[in-house]
Amino acid sequence: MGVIQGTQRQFMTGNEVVAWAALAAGAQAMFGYPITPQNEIMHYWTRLAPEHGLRFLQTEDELSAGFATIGAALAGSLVFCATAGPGNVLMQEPISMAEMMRVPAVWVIQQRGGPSTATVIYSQQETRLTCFGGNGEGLRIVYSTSSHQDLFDYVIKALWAAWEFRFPAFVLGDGYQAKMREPVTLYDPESAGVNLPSVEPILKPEGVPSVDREPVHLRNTFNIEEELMDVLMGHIRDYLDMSSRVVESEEHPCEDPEVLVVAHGVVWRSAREAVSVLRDQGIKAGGFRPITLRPFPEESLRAAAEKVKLTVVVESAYGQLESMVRDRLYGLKVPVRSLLKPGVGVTAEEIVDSVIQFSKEV
Amino acid sequence: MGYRRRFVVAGEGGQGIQAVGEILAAAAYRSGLESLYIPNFGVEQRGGASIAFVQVSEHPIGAPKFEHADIMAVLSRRAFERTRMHQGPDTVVIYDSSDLRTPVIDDKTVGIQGWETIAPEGFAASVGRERESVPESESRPRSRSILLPVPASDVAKDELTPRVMNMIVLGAIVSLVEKITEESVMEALEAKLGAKFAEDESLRELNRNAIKRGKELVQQVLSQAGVSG
Amino acid sequence: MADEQKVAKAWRSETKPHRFCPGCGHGIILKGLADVIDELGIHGQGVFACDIGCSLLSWDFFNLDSVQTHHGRTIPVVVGMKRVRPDLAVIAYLGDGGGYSIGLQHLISSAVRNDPITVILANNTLYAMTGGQMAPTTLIGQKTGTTPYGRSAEDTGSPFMGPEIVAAAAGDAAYVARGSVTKFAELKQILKKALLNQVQRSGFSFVEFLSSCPTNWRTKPADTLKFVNEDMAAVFPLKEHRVPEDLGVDG
Amino acid sequence: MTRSRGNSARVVDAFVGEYASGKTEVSINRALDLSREFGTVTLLDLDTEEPVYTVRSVKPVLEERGLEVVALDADRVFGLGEAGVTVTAEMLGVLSRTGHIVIDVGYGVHGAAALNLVEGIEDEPQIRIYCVVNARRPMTSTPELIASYLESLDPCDFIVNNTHLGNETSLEVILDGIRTVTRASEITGIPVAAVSVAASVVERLRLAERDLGAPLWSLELFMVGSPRL
Repeated sequence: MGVIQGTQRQFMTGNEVVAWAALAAGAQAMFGYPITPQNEIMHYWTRLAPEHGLRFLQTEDELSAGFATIGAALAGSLVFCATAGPGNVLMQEPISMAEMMRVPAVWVIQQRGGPSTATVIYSQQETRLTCFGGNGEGLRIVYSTSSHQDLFDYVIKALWAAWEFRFPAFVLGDGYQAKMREPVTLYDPESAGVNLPSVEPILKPEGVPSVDREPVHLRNTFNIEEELMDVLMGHIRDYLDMSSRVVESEEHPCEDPEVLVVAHGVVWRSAREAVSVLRDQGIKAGGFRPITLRPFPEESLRAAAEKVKLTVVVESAYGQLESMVRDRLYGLKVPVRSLLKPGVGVTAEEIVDSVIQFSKEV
Repeated sequence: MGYRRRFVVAGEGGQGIQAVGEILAAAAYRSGLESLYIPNFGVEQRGGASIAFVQVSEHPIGAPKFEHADIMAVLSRRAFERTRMHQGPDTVVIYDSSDLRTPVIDDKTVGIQGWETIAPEGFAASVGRERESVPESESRPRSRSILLPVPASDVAKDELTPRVMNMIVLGAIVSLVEKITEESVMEALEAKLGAKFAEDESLRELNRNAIKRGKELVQQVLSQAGVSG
Repeated sequence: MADEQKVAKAWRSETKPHRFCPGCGHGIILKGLADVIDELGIHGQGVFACDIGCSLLSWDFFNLDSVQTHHGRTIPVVVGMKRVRPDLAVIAYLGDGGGYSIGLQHLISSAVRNDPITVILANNTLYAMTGGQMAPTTLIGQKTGTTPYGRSAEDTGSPFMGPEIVAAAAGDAAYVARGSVTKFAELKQILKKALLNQVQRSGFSFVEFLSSCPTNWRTKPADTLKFVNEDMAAVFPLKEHRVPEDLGVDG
Repeated sequence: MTRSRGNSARVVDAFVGEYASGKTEVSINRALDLSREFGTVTLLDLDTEEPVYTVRSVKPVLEERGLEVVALDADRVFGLGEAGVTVTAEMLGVLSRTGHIVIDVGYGVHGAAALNLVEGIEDEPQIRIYCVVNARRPMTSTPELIASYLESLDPCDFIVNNTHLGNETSLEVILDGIRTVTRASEITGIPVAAVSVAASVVERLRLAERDLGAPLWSLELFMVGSPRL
C-alpha cells in the first residue's frame, strides 16, 4: 500500500511536492545542505521521516551531500538530493563521479540567479550546468518541469529512469516552482500504473565476496587513454540506445503555425499563454517545449520547426536553451530569434510583444 | 480567456502579508478555482517589503509573473513603491489609510535587525506613530485605477487587536471577488491557523471578525463613493 | 556477520603482488587490515572505500566489495552507505592529503557526528600521488616538489596534527589513535579497536599511521626506517587519543 | 664515447637533467648504441617524476630493437598521475642484472635523488652520471645557471650537451649551445661527454663534417607523437 491513498487533489508548494513525490516513489533517503530556494524539500522530508522510516542527513557541504547520495545509491537505497545555484556548482564533482560510475541517484535542482551567489529567487541559468556540468560528456537524464504536476510526475519518473538506465537523473525546477503554491494531483504511482524504480545493491549484493561470488571492485580511475575511451564509449552507446525511450516534449498545437515559440520549464507556462493570445490576435503561433533537456527531443523539435517561418526561443537565461535549439535546428532555413532575460521571469505579455516584433522583422 | 483575477498584496515584513496571500489562494482553490500563490520575487524582494502574488482563474494558470494586477493591497509607502509597476489602468488599489510611517531601523534600534524582521506589531508603536498617506496624488495619473482607503491598522488596534490587521485586509480583498466564497475563506483560515485556534479559541472569532470588518470597510467606502457593491 | 562456513581470507591473492613500491607503508597497513578483518570475522559485512592518491592502488586489494572515490571524498561516500545499511562495516582508507587537506571538513564533521565508520589514514608527509609535493603533514625543513628549499613554518605553517585535532572534535564514543607501520603488532591492535568500535559500539573511529614513502623520500631502507621512527615520531607522537571506556579487545 | 671501458668492464650510465632536457631520448640512444657494440643492455626507467612522457611509452618498440627495458607495465601503473609513479623491486634491483645498464632518471635535483633508491648504487664502481643540458631551456640558459645546476646535482661526472630548439634548431642554436655549455664545463670542471643532436638535424646542418669540440651523438627520436603507455 502506497503512502498516498488513491488520488488526492492538494494545494501545495513545489518543494513540498518534491518531497511527497520522492516518498510516493519509495525513496528511502535524502542528503542535503541548506541553500535557498530548495530548503523546504529537506524540511518536509525530515518532517515525514519518522512516520515513514526515512533517512536524512544534513551534511557539512554539498560535496558531502552529493557523495553520501552516491554511497547510499551504491548500497542499494532509492536516494535523492536537492540543491541550487552555487550548491549545484559544488555538486558537479559528485555528479561527475555518478556519471562515470553509472550511479543511479536523483538530483532536484531548484534554479536560482547566477553566476556566483546572485539571487536566491529564480532563474534558468543552471540549464547548461545541470545538463553538461563536470569534466565529461553530460551522460545524464534531465527533466525540466513547468508545474507542480510535473514536479510530482517527473520526480517519480527520474527515480525510475535513474535505476532503469543507470545514469544520474535530474529534475530541473526553479525558485518560482519551489516556492509557489498551486493545485496538484497526488497519486500512488503503483496503483496509477506508473513505473516504479527497481532497486538493488550495486556495491554489496547478496553473498560473501570470494566465497559466493567475485568481489565487486568499483573505480573511476583508468590507466590509459584507450581504456578510458572503451569505458566511455560503452556508456555513450547505452546513453544513445536509451534516448528514444526517455526523450519527451510537449507541443501547444496550432494548425499551420507560422511562428514556433520554444521554451522550457516555468517559462513554458508564459509561452503557452502567449501562444493562445497570439492566436486570438490572428497570429498563427505554436509552442514547443523540450521536457527532457538531456537527451534532447531533437526529432520532434526539427519536425515542428520545419513547418514554420520563424522560431522564437524564450528563456530566463542568456542563450543556454537557445544554443541547444540552434544546434538541433542546424541546416534548417527557419530563422531563430530569442527573448533572453537572464535571472528574471518572463511574462506572457512580453513574449507576445516580442513575437509580434520579430514577425515584422523577418 | 475566461474568468481570471490577479492580486498583489504588499506591506512590511511582520505584517502578515504572506498569510493573506496563502489564505486568499487557498480560499480560491476551495471555491473551485485554479489558484497560484507565490511569495516575493524579482527586485521586489529587496528592501524589506513583503509581497505576495496570487492568481485565480477558471483555467490552469500560466506564468507566476504578470504585469498588471486586478487588485492590489498595499500597506506601506515602501511596499507601494516596490509594487507600483503592477498598477495598471484598471487596477483597484486597497491601501491602509491609517498607515504608519515606515519604521526606521538605526543603530539605536534594539532587537533583531534585518530582512523581513521590521515592523512587528508593537515595534511600530515603539518608534512612534507618524501618519503618512500612501498612494496620494502622484499615483492618480493611472487613469481609471480605483483607490480604496481602508483604515485597517486603526480598526485593528481600536476594535480588535493590532495583530489581525492583515485579516481586515484579506476581508477587504475578498469582498471584491465574488467567486471566492466566504465559506471557503473561513475554511482556508481554519486550515492555516487551526492549530493556533486550538490553543486559544478566542483567536478564531477575532480573525473571523477581522475578515468581516474588512468587508464592511470596503462596503462603506464604496457606498460613500456612490458605488454599489 | 558472515556465515561461519563462509569465511574467506580478506587478502585477495589474485591481485598480488600489490602495486605499491618496495618499502611503501601502504602495503603494511593493508596487510594488517586484512589480518584484523579475518581475526574479527567481519569479512561478510565489510565494505572498503579508498581515496585518490596512492591509497587508490588498494581498490582491488581485498576480497571485499570496494569502491574508489574522489580525492578527499571517501568519508562522505561511506557515510552515505552506512546511513542506509547500518549492518555494513565500512572502512574509509585515505592519505594525509585527502584527509587533512581537501577532505578535512568531511573528517571533522564525521567525527563530530560520531558516524559509525572506520577511517584509516596513512601519513607519509607528502603527496606521493602527484610526485611528492608538500602535504599538511610535511615536516619543517623537509624538501618536497613544492618546497624545494624545505618547508618553512613561516610560509606554510606546521605539520598538521590529525588525531590530536580529530580527538578534540570527536566525543567520548570515538576511538582515535596514531600508530606506525614500523610497529606492526600495535598497528593491528589499533586497527582492531577501530573496527570493533564501529561494529560493536556504533562509534566513530579514526586512526592515523606513520607511513613510509622511500620512493619520494629518496631513502634507502635504513634511512626510511630512521625517518619514520625518529624524524616523524618526534613530531607525531604515537598514542591513543580517545578510547571509549567499554571498548573491549581480547588479544 | 668518452671512455672505452672495453668488453670486460660493464657500463652503468645514469642520465639526469632538467625537466624536458632530453634525458629520455639520450638514454635510449645511449642504450641502443651500447647494444650495437656490446650486446645485452638493460634500460631502466627510473623517472618517478613525470608519469606519462617516459621510456615506458615506447617500451615495446625498444624491446623489438633488442633492449631489455625495465619499466612499469601499463597494468602496473593503475591510476597513473593520480596514484603516483611507483617503483618495483625489479627496478630497484637492476644492478643485479648482467650486461650493461642505462638508467633514465627523473628530472631535477629531486628526480636525480631517485638514483639513490637503486640497490647497491653507492658501491657500483662503473657508475657514470651524465647530466643532459639543453641551453635553450630557461633554467639552464647561461653558463652560470648550468654551473649552479650541475653543482646542485652532485655527484655528476659528465655533461651531455643536448641544446636544441626542436624543429627550429639552426646551426646558430647548436654553436651557441656549445659556447654556453663549454663555458659551464670550464667553471665546474665537469667534462662535456658529447654533443647530442637529432639525426635529422645532423643531416640537415651537416654536423658530422664539423668540429663540435666533443663527440657527436646523433639521436634517433622515439618520444615524438602522442604518448603511449
